[in-house]
Amino acid sequence: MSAHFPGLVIIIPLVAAFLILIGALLDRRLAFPLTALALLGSLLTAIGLLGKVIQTGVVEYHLAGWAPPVGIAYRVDHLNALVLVAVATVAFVNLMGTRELVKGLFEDRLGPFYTLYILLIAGLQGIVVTGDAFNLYVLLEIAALTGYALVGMSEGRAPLSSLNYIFIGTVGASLYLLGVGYLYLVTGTLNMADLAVRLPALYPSKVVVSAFVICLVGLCIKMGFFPMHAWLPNAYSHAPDPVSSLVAPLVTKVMIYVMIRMMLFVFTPAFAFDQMAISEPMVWLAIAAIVAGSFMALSTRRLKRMLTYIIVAEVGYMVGGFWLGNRLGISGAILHIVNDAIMTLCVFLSAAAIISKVGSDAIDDMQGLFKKMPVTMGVFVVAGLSIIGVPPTCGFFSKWYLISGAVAAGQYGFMAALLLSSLINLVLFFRIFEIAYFEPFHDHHGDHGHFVSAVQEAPFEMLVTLVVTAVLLFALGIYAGDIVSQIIDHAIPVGIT
Amino acid sequence: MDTLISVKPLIAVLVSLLAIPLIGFSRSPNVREGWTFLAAVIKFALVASMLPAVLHGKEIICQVVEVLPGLSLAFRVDAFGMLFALVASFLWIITSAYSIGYMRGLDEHAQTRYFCFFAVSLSAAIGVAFSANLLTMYLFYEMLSLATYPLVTHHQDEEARTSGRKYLLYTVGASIGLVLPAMLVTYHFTGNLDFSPQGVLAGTASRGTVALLLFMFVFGFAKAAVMPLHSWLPAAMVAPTPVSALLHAVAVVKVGVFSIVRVITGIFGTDMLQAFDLSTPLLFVASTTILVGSFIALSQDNLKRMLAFSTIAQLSYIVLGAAMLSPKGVTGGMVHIAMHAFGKITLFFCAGAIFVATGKKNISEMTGIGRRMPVTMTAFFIGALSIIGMPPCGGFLSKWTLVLGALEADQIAILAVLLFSSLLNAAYFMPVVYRAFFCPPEDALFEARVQEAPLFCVVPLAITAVISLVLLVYPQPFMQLAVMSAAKVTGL
Amino acid sequence: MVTWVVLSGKFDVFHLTLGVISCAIVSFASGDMLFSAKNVSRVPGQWLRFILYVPWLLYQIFRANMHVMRLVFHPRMMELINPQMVKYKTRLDSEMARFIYANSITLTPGTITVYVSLYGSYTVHAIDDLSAEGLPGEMEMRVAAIFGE
Amino acid sequence: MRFLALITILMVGGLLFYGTPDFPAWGDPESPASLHVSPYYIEHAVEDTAVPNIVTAVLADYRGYDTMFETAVIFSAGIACLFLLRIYRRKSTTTRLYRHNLTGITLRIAKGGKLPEGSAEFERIDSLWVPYDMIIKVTSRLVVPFVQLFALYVIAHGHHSPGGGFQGGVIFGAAIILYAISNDLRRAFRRLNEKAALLASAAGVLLYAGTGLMCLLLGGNFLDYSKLADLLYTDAIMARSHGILIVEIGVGLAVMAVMVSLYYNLSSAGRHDEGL
Amino acid sequence: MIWPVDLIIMVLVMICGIGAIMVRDLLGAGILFGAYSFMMCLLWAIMGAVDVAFTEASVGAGVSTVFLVAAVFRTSRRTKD
Amino acid sequence: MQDVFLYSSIFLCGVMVLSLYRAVFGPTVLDRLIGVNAIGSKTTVLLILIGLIYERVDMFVDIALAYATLNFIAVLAASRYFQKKKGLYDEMGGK
Amino acid sequence: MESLLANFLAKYNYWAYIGLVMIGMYAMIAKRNLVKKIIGMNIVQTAVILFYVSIAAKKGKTIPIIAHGHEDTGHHAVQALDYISPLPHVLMLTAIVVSVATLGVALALAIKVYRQYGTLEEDEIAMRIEEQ
Amino acid sequence: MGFLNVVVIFLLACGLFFFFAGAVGILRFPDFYSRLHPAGKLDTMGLFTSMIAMALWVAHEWHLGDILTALKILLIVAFVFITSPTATHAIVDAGVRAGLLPWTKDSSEDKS
Repeated sequence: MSAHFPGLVIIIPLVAAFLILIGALLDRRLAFPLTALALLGSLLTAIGLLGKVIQTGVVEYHLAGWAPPVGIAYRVDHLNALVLVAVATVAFVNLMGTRELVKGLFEDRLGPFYTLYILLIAGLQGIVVTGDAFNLYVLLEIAALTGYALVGMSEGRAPLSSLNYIFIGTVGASLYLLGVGYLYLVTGTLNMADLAVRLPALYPSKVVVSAFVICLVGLCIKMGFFPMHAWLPNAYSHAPDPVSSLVAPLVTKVMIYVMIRMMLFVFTPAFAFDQMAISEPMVWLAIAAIVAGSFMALSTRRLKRMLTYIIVAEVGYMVGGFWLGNRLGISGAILHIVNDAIMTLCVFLSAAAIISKVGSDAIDDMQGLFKKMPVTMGVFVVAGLSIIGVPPTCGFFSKWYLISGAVAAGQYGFMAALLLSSLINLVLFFRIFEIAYFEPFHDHHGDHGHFVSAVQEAPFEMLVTLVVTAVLLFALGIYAGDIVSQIIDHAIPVGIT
Repeated sequence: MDTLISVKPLIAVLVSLLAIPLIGFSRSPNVREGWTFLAAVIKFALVASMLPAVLHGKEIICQVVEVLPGLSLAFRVDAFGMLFALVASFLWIITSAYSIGYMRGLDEHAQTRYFCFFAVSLSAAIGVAFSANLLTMYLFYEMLSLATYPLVTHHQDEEARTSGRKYLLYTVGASIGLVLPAMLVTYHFTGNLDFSPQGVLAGTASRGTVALLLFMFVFGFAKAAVMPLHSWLPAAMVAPTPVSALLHAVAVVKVGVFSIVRVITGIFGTDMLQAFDLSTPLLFVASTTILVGSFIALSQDNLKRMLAFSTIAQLSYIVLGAAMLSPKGVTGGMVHIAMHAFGKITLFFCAGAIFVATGKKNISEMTGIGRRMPVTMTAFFIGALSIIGMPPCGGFLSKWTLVLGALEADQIAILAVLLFSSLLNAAYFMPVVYRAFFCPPEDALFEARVQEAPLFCVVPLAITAVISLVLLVYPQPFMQLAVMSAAKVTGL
Repeated sequence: MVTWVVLSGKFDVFHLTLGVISCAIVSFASGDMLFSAKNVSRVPGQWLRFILYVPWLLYQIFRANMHVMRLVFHPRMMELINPQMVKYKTRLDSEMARFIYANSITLTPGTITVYVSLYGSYTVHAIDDLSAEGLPGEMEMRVAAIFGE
Repeated sequence: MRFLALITILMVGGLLFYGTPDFPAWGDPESPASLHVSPYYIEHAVEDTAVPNIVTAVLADYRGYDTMFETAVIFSAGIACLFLLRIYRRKSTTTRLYRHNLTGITLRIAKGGKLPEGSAEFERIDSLWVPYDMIIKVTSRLVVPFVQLFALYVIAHGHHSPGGGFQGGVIFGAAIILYAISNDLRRAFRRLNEKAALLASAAGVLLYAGTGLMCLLLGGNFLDYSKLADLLYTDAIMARSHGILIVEIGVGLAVMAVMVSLYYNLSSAGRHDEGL
Repeated sequence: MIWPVDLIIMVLVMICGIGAIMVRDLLGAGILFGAYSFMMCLLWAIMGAVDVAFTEASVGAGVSTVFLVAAVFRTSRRTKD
Repeated sequence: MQDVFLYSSIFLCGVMVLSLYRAVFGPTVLDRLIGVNAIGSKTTVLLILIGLIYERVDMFVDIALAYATLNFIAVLAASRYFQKKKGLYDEMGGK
Repeated sequence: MESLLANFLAKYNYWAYIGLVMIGMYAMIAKRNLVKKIIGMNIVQTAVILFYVSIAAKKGKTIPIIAHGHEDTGHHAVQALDYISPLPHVLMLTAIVVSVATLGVALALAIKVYRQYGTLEEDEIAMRIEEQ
Repeated sequence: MGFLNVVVIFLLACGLFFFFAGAVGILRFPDFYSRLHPAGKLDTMGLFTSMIAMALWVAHEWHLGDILTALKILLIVAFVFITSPTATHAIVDAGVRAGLLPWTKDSSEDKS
């Protein structure tokens, strides 16, 4: 059975999606357990896959039994096994944590919600494992479509932001598709490994150059990289809470993964770093992203919005780290994908818990929360510390690699940007902590007229998941060295020093 | 050099962390404080149990986990760390006792939280003391910054908020902004960050880089309150007095200087600094801090603020000692950690006791208080003498060693600074004592009932005062440890 | 079924089976639309007569086209045409008959059925006088003949 | 805004323009794209799968995985639309409108009220007034079954002529949409109600994925239809062909249902009472 | 591969596309978008992509136009640009 | 004969341009609808002509049929709009 | 000049698709009406499809359905060069499906926006948001 | 086959001519209602004739497959004959519902 792991990791959630819908038509309560079961299966499979990859190296899976250039193949190496586990973990944890919230928000449409949820996960996992450039596009779209729907499902400004998200996301995906088309035009194949073999002979061609640029631009749009980030804060901050805690950790990270995959394994590093010579501008853009994201986060007084701006900055971290082009930087970027996924999950989940209890996401409404929700706030503090980059938490270690990479590459500007953003994050989070800590608790929350004297801890299962994520943050931090040496080192092509 | 592998350092660090759930979930205050005491005693016992081995010139090593290639979370107990850990863990016991009196006396809120974070802070302090490399040290350093934040802002009012902000911005900001990159650059040059007696940076970087790094480290450990980055310390005096006492006389600020000394000796290496002739700017900075801090202290009316500026000045003695790069100087600096700790904590305890008993904070309001609170003010006197460096107290010893060090290093200017600052110390402490004992009390100032502070307050401060005295004649473990480590780092 | 064969153009067993299945599905799903239960018996005769009607209709259509084409290419088209609405009642009864009639009107000279009311009153748009005059005309009779009304 | 747009599109255009001179000439049979993988498909499709329509063969077999996700995409679009728009609240209108088919009189009947005698001649109408248009109704009556048959034909003959599950499904869905347009939404619901549509869409995709799983259980890789040979009593090649057909049926079912569901939701803005 | 036809249709496609976004009426835009899809379908038939043409004929021309009209029906026809 | 078909299709394209004029510039929406409908019927023929040119008519017939069907549905939907929402200009502020 | 013209003529399909991408993008950025934007989005997607189909095209070759017509005499070897490349067609089927799915979701969202703000114009929506 | 060719070409030409006339008619007629006349009729007719022509051409070899194809073409014709008037009717009905006034001679004279 383990030979089928690469396929199963996608198929389990996919098949489950349809079963969930059918089940939910029969009885609404079936939706959640089915989803949980499927995601658990997927998670276990992913972990099994990771173990297998660590033991035996790259695993290939030929769908429909056709060998790669003809058929579609899955190719699981260290890189995507790692990201796969991260995705599955985030999905599962978030699912467990948000059960009550979802029940409250989408009471009458649980079936569709969970179907979309699990399809989104299937799509993202598919993106991660697939070894076919076009298959990736399809999966990209499935993840995006479900994402749009989930994001748009909330009152207020959510539909509008989601619509903008659709526009920009579609342009991004179309550009990616165009890039793949350009590559296909000159090589005649869509398989990534095959492309990597056939491309080097064609590097001088302008087609390859423009394919590269188009792909990159498309992916940058999808991941919300700095000049193209405009959709991200709106979409994520207006989304319903259980959704933003799912989408925010995963989608941008998976896109960054795609970028890394395309750059390292389709366009080889020799092309991406040496011939194109865009490392420098990309790093500068990343610096701009970090600085801009941080300052925009400073300028807002809304919790979720602030967090989304932080995501903009984090995307800058990862992209910048990758484009440093040395081993340390890339390791940092990959490690940060995993870490940031968990971090963002943690911070968004606790934000969701807070918002669900307080009834508002204005930072000023969070007075006295340390007293009322000690556990939630504790986890929030841990997550905040991780984002700031305080040592035992995982955020520090990826930042460590990124900065080392920057030092090794001589990009002191990037280093400065990282440090600056850490400082700003410090300010951001402690601003919240101060309010939650110093200001006495009010029964009435400002002009909302929302009577929340009943503010108390989040539901038990949410607390458990929160604590679990917080522990994960520490665990990832402590085992960062192992992760890097056991997995990430093998994920990066040998040529990169 | 023998090394022992043992998990004792790890346990010593963790013991107070483990106590947190116990403290946190205790139902009654008595049980809670019982746990605190127990943790403190166990911790001290663990630390002390390692003392003989260290005194025999051994090092105790404990590697926990390798977090980055060539970098692991590791502990190593050597003489210098031992010195600091000994001071810190011993004072925790005393401070715990004092806190009980203080907190109960003032009927403070959120005492559970207070004790929890106190325990965390201590863990962090011991962690810094025992850390084997810069990374571990950084980890605990940050942990300490964050754990003390709730303590500093314990009152949760507007003033606490602003000073808490300042505190964090200075300490964490500087450490992220300066130490982290410096650490990375070092790592980039050397490939590891272990403290080694002769420094790891030697021979890998140019003079300019080293100077830059030195600058970043010295200012980055803002807890040491070197001059431009000192202003958090007076601000942090809004904390409850035991906090000020332990953390701002012992743990926090000492962690700062400890880190600086560690970095100077363990990363840069005295030889290299000497070779590159980088001690002068360091000395200059430290001297400036001493003098300016003392001058400012002169003009303070609030007792705790005055003590804070005094601390700023005194801390720089330690930096100064390390920066002299001579064995005596370094020894003096190290010993000063212990001496100053006992002296200053006595002073803080006294200030707290006065506050508990009378509610007074300003010196001008304390006229004649010595008659009402003789024990407290006597202890204050002893502490002040110790800080000034007058003979009957331990402070004399460390200052004397420093002076010897200055002579050894041919730094006449430093000598002058030391002496002049001692004068200044005397100038700002003595009026207090004078006013307390010799001026007639103005009746309007005190209610008739004012008596000594609660027993839990008075006993600890008496103990520390006595120890300050004792240290002059029997400075043994500290002195020996300091000499050992100084010998090691300076290679003599 | 005949339609299927025409569409398919394949006569092996496999495809014919598929065809049968498909036809079954369609007649199950929407057979009621095609054959209203009322007048099944009269359907074959109607079909026959309808087929006879078609050539005439085609002829009419051809005439109509010539007519409109003349209008289109006439240099002074504006003067020739005189659009108008004509209303009248038919005696046709069944829906199908009305439907065929209406469509025939639309296809024939210069007229378009605008609206068929519930009780068979037709509103027709005619492009010029000539078309308007010939309206109820022959066609109605012929359609009526098909359905035996 | 306009200026920004111009600049952006000029940049994008320039980017696309930049690569174009190096393209092989349009329609060049020797272009690299035509020389690497696709010849394999062209030359081996018939022997591998016994399907002359290469596009179908590639679509459902060689790259069947793509197609499965394509179906999943359309499925998720349907669910997404439902999820976004559907309003489950009972409708708040208290009156229903009826029209007497012979006189054209419109009756407004309050909630709970009853129709007068002879209600067979009354027809419920939407609140937005709809004319009585016999012509369209009759046409749709004639056309719908025909179109449905055509759709099934398209699905079944995807092997030999253009078409396949997707197109057939869309056409079938279009037939139902036509019915819904020419009559009204309520009648369309009587043919295919919302739950049935959802069920059908899920079942369709499940049919696809289930076929794949079946192959997996029979020892092949996912979607490897040749392993179905034993189940279908044919050899491996014909099994592929039949596997493709099964899959196409699944796709058709799903697409049909989703199209209809999308139409229901969009045209009634999720209320499912009155449509276009 | 009938290049003259191809060229003409291509021009028509462009016109339709520009028309669809220029028309100051959403229903008109939807209808023109349908025409655009018709043209596209034709174009693909010309280029020999029968399956694509088939799909576009059924999806682009038919269903998506209906969807657009339905959406416009449920919202508003008004547009300022 | 191929040439004949080719020229016919070119001619047909030319005719489509004329219809397109109405579709793009038609003063009212219904004029556009007429234009599009006209284009649709021409396209059906054009599809079969293309099939003839490729000599694979059987493949194109299906498309043409589907095309005719869906064109019809689309036109019907659009005209249905007016039957439900009376008034051509009601929302078109000003015009 | 000569070569430029020749180049142009040899690749007009590609020029056309670039033009369409530009048109679509222009609509998406400059137009303020949401439905217009949706249309623009779809135009971009179709442009990409056009590009792919152009890749597949081969001059003078037949459609990718293997002829097995009436006069066939058993299976003759299939010459890859005689048929238009099928792969891009397959890909584009998927892309069309994706585009219609996107269209559906986008329209659903547009309806939702309209339900909320009563308008589809972005600037008016911005005004409504301001008012709240 | 010369004769058949001629017939086919003739029919095709007729069809094209009808189309052309239809297009011109759509352009030239003054109002919406009158435009529908050429659109509805001439296009149908053009489609009819040209389809017949093509069906003939396809079926000229009398192979079964070809005849079936031709029949399919005729099927399209039949289909169009049903739907085209309906579509025309739907449009014109929509026009009436929309309140579009028919153009008459009087109204144009008033304006000019």
